[in-house]
Amino acid sequence: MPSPMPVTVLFFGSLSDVAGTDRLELPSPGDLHALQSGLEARFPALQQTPYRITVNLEFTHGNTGLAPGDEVALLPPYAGG
Amino acid sequence: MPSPMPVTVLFFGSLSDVAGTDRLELPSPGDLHALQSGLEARFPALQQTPYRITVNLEFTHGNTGLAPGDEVALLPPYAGG
Amino acid sequence: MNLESHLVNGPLLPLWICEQTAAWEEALARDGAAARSGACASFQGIIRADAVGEDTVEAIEYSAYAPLAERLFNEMERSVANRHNLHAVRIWHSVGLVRAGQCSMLVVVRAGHRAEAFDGLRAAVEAVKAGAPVWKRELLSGGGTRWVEGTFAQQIF
Amino acid sequence: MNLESHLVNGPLLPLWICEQTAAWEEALARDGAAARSGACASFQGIIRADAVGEDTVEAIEYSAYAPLAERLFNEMERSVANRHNLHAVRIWHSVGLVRAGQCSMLVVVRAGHRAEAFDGLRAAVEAVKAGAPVWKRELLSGGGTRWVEGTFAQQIF
Repeated sequence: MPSPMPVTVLFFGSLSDVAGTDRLELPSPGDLHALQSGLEARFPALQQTPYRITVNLEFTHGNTGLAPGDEVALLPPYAGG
Repeated sequence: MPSPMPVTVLFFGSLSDVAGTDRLELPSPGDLHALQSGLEARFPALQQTPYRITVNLEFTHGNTGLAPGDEVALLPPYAGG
Repeated sequence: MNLESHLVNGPLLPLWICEQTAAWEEALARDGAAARSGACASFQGIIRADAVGEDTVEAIEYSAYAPLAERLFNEMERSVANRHNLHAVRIWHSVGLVRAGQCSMLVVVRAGHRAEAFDGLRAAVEAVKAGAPVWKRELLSGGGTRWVEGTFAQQIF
Repeated sequence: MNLESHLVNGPLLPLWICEQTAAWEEALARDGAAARSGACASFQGIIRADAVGEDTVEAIEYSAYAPLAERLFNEMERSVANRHNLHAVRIWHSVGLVRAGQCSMLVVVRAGHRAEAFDGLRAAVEAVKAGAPVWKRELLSGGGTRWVEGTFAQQIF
């Protein structure tokens, strides 16, 4: 079995406070739902915050596979302008 | 009897073409209606053009007396901007 | 730089607009309005090279009843500011020759929030269009000229 | 001068706005759009020195998901231009620190007539407010910071 390949996770806005960083490199858990479960176990406050997800700059709805080098971003509600 | 004192008449926009000038000095006919009658006799096309009138920068409605040195302006429909 | 006058000879050129707007904003900053303004909106009216039969519009020659226009522009500014809760509103308009592509009218507003700025900007521009004693004549590519038909709108400011 | 990027480090300063707008308008003039535009409208979002309890807002620190923001700003520009019949629309937004009284957002539109310019300007600003992956944290006079609560609006552009 190949060892899990890393994915990059980006935390924006207040989620960077929740995670204590704006960027993590994690061994890929294979798919997005597994990644989210791992993140929410590690940072429980994530469950209290609504956020959207992009994988490689595309918005995802539901689960999706994660490949080596993928960039996953967690986007809380926008506050531009 | 004192001789009539001059008033200044200003013609704006297309009315300056109607009058052939943008400014006339005329002996005052005493009141505005008399002035208008004189102007419309001299420049018949005035009767085909709607216009507003100011006397000394105040809009007038109906007749008003004219005093020496008054400035009467004939304002066709505005086209600013 | 004359912040008092609303009428400007010739086109409102980009550099002039920048300088004039900056001077106006500096004056506002001195009186404290800047700290409350979250929105600044502006409108420029520009001469279009419209087709007129076989010709195109090359320029517009504006004329105004200057002392009356100055007074009415002041009244419009006060009235629109009050009605739309603006911190400031400023109108400038060209007289004389303005060529196609150049700016002949500038309106700038500042307000606490964007909705007031949008509504106030539109109201100020409509007030100028309807209520400014200004006339214009198109200069056409064929050499002719044409008075632009105007309107007597109800006073809307 | 980078006409490609929508995100700008720090405040959108008056001189930068003038230069950027002029460069943008020159580019439009080269492609002929200028001759058809009769209206140019712009909006600046400015940091208000709002009261927060005993404190006031001294600055806002913006962050963005830059590559996504660039793509979405491009999509907003295309979509608003199509929907509102604009000749051009351009969005700029700050990232990093912007102090009270400074500008953090600029939207400029050009259209044939003023009604299109007003509607398009408002639509573009609302699109940025609702759809730009940008976040902000207030820096308060007492030394604290506070994330500004955002919204997940429906996609409106």
